[in-house]
Amino acid sequence: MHDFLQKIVALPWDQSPQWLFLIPGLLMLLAASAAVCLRNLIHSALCLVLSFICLGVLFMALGAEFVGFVQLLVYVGAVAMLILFAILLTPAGEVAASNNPLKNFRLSSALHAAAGAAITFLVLAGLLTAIFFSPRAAHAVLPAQAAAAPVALIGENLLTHTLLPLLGIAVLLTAALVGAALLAKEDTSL
Amino acid sequence: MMLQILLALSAVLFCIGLLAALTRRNAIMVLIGIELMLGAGNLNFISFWKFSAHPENLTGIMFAIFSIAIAAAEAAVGLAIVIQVHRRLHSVDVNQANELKG
Amino acid sequence: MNFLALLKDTLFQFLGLFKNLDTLPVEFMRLLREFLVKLGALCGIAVPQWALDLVSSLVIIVAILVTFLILFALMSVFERKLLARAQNRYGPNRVGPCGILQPVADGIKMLTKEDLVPRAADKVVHYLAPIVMVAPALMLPVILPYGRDMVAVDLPVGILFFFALSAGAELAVFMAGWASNNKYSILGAMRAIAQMISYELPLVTSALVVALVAGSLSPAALVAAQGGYSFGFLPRWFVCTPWGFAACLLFYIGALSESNRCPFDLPEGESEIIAGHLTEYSGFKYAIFFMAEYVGMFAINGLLVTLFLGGYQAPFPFLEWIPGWCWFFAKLWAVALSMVWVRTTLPRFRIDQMMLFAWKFMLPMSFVALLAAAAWYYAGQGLAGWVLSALIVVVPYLLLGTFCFTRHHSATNRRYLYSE
Amino acid sequence: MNFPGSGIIKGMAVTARNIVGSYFDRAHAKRLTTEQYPEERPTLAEASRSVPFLVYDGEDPEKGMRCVACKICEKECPPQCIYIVKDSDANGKPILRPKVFNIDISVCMGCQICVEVCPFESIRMDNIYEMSSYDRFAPLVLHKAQLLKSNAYYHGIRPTEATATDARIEAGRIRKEAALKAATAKVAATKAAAAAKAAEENKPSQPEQNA
Repeated sequence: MHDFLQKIVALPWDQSPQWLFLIPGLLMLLAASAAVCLRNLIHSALCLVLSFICLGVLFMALGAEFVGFVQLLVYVGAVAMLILFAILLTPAGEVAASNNPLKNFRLSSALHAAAGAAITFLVLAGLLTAIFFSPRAAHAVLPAQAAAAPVALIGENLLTHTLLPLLGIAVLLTAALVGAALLAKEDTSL
Repeated sequence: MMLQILLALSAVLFCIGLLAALTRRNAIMVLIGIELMLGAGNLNFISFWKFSAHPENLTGIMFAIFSIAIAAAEAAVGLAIVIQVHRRLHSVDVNQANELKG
Repeated sequence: MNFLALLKDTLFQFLGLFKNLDTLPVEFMRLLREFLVKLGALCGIAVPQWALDLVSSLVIIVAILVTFLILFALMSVFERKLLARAQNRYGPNRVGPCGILQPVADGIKMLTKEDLVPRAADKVVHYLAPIVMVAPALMLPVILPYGRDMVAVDLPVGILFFFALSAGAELAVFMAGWASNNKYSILGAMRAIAQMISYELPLVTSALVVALVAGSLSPAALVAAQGGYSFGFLPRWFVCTPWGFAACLLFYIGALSESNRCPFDLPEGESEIIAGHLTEYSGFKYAIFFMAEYVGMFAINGLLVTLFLGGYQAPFPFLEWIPGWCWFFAKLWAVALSMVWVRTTLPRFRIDQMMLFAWKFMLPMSFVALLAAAAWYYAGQGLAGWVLSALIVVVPYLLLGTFCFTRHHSATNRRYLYSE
Repeated sequence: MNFPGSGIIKGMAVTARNIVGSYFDRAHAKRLTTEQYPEERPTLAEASRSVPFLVYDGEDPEKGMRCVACKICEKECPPQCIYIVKDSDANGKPILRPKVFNIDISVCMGCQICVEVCPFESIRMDNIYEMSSYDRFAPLVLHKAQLLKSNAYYHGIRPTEATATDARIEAGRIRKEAALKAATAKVAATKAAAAAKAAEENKPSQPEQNA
């Protein structure tokens, strides 16, 4: 008993192994696949949220806490809510159509789906080949000093090196806000 | 090896998004696919930043922040368009929005 | 040295800690770690760092959870008593002395009730919604500094953490409303989300005002920046400056809205939509929603205290002998009870008024507060800064209040988007 | 002072006055109108009513019972919550007294029609209100023994009405006695008249005889 306790205590519990980030990563992939495959739109949006949360956790695990929390704030708090709202405001979409797949079956759409799947498969194969056979990726090592992104440094960067893009983003977001409001207005004469 | 795994994760995520964008007919599902692809891009930015020679430059972080902001704008405008399309065609099927077809 | 001697020794040291109440919790944690190391030595095991961290984290987690659950229980009875008193009633006074044990009775009632799930409900989402609601709410209090060096997790992005997690509440409300498969539920959820998204903007912006002046997103650093006294008597709390006062009020209103409290309780407006997203919940799940709402409210009040009311800082120099954590909780109660006071006074908004207020008053005013804070920062924080920032805040306030919110304006062109 | 938001401050002052006032006001008892029910009983208005009961006169419920089992209330009761069985003596001859008188108060709606139709001022409305029980059926059917309550009790819960009833009964009794007297007198008179007539019938012969 005593020896066993000592052995347990001596294990390197505090040094998390490098593959630990695979847990949120794989969960993210699982949730994303569910989001794509599920028939119920709300379910797939909720799975999308789970996948975004996992992505945020992955960012935090990689040392980018600020980006991780921004990811949670923007995607879970805003984008996912927008999607859920849009699903509720556009009723009887795919859900009704999918009740009877045979009735809605069309050759063109089947070909369409097959072509899409083929393209996706090709892209995936290309990407994975590039990733696993590229010498630079294989030999990438963690830099000596651990990567960290303190908030103060990010703020300073935003207002010095990337000031122009920041202004651009500000204009873009304003334009998007006005545009979205205009588009969604009911009696717009487009 | 860790970088490769991260990149592979992001590649698979990207392809899941691509699959949704290419095969699903519902416009909202297409938007969900695009969001997934943007997320995969962000993951690439962060992992390249993590493994860059000068992480203190924060280039990847900056890119990721901007990309998140753009994704938010894109979602807002995209969903507004979806709602407008639904109002006109009473459907969110992207194949039915073909009024401009000659 | 045997076990009993160690225990006795530690106990005496523990009693000795009561000489300085201010540092008592921090010193207690140190003592606990020392005790564990000595205990390990007694058993012949070298206690590693991670085990100490694990134990102390667990102790802190339990302490925070218990504190907030007690706050929740007390709040539920004090709220009812105050509401009753404002209406010249007694309020709960049956269970225990002066009704103080009412939450126990409520809890027993809630837990023994039947847990109903509608047949047409989406079972999985209906089950998950309370969990999604309560998990972030219980995680929120960890970043608050309760006293000097008493912060569980000193995150450099603490404020961001707080707002990122409160997004979970929106998701949970939506899940609850949609999964119930009930018109009232979905209406309540839609209202709740529209309200939360609208009020999150002024809420975050008014928190940003403080971050702008203090130059940090870490709650502990923000409280530390509010120590001391300007002009010799006025505490350097951010609420005691013109911009801080404006931002504090905005944050307070935003907090009322985020925690779905009157006058922003449209999502659960009993007279209109039964209980909104909670309509189809009963028993334990309802209790969990209720608890999450109250814990979330206390957490956001704690953030308000941290950001504007000087956290654990004493208001006057001659009161500094009172421990910092006492000040924190006193302020927390003051803010929480003031929310009850507001609840007794103000009637519920109509939905168009609520949206109008968010977008046409709160948002511009929070930008004005941001501007005022910048003016204060660059005017050197002296008398010139006071006058300048006060002007920047007061003039737009009067203009907005006079021209934007006349009765005539809010009564025309009313349209109900979701009730047609 | 009128500025944007001043209305909120005024409203807050009102509620604050009430909160503080409910604790420290001199007219404390008058201000908090809640009755602390199990300790403080409400004083019921004289006209308040819940379920019917049966009035008896004097000391003994069985002897003083006013009810004669006429069953009018049973017939008139809209929800039909009254059940009456007539009593009979050893020979099977019915007597004017109920053997069973049940009222199902879970069905009774307190309409007071039974009271209005009762010709004997026997059934009256009670004002009891703690009638809850753990069973829905048996305890909510009141039997004769539970229903019978003294006239003194009736005077206790609604004095005005009871006095009026007593006066009415008394008047009825007096009228009855008078009627009885009159009837007796009438009978006597009729008898006398008949006797006189008979006498007269017997008489004519006599005058004839006399004549």
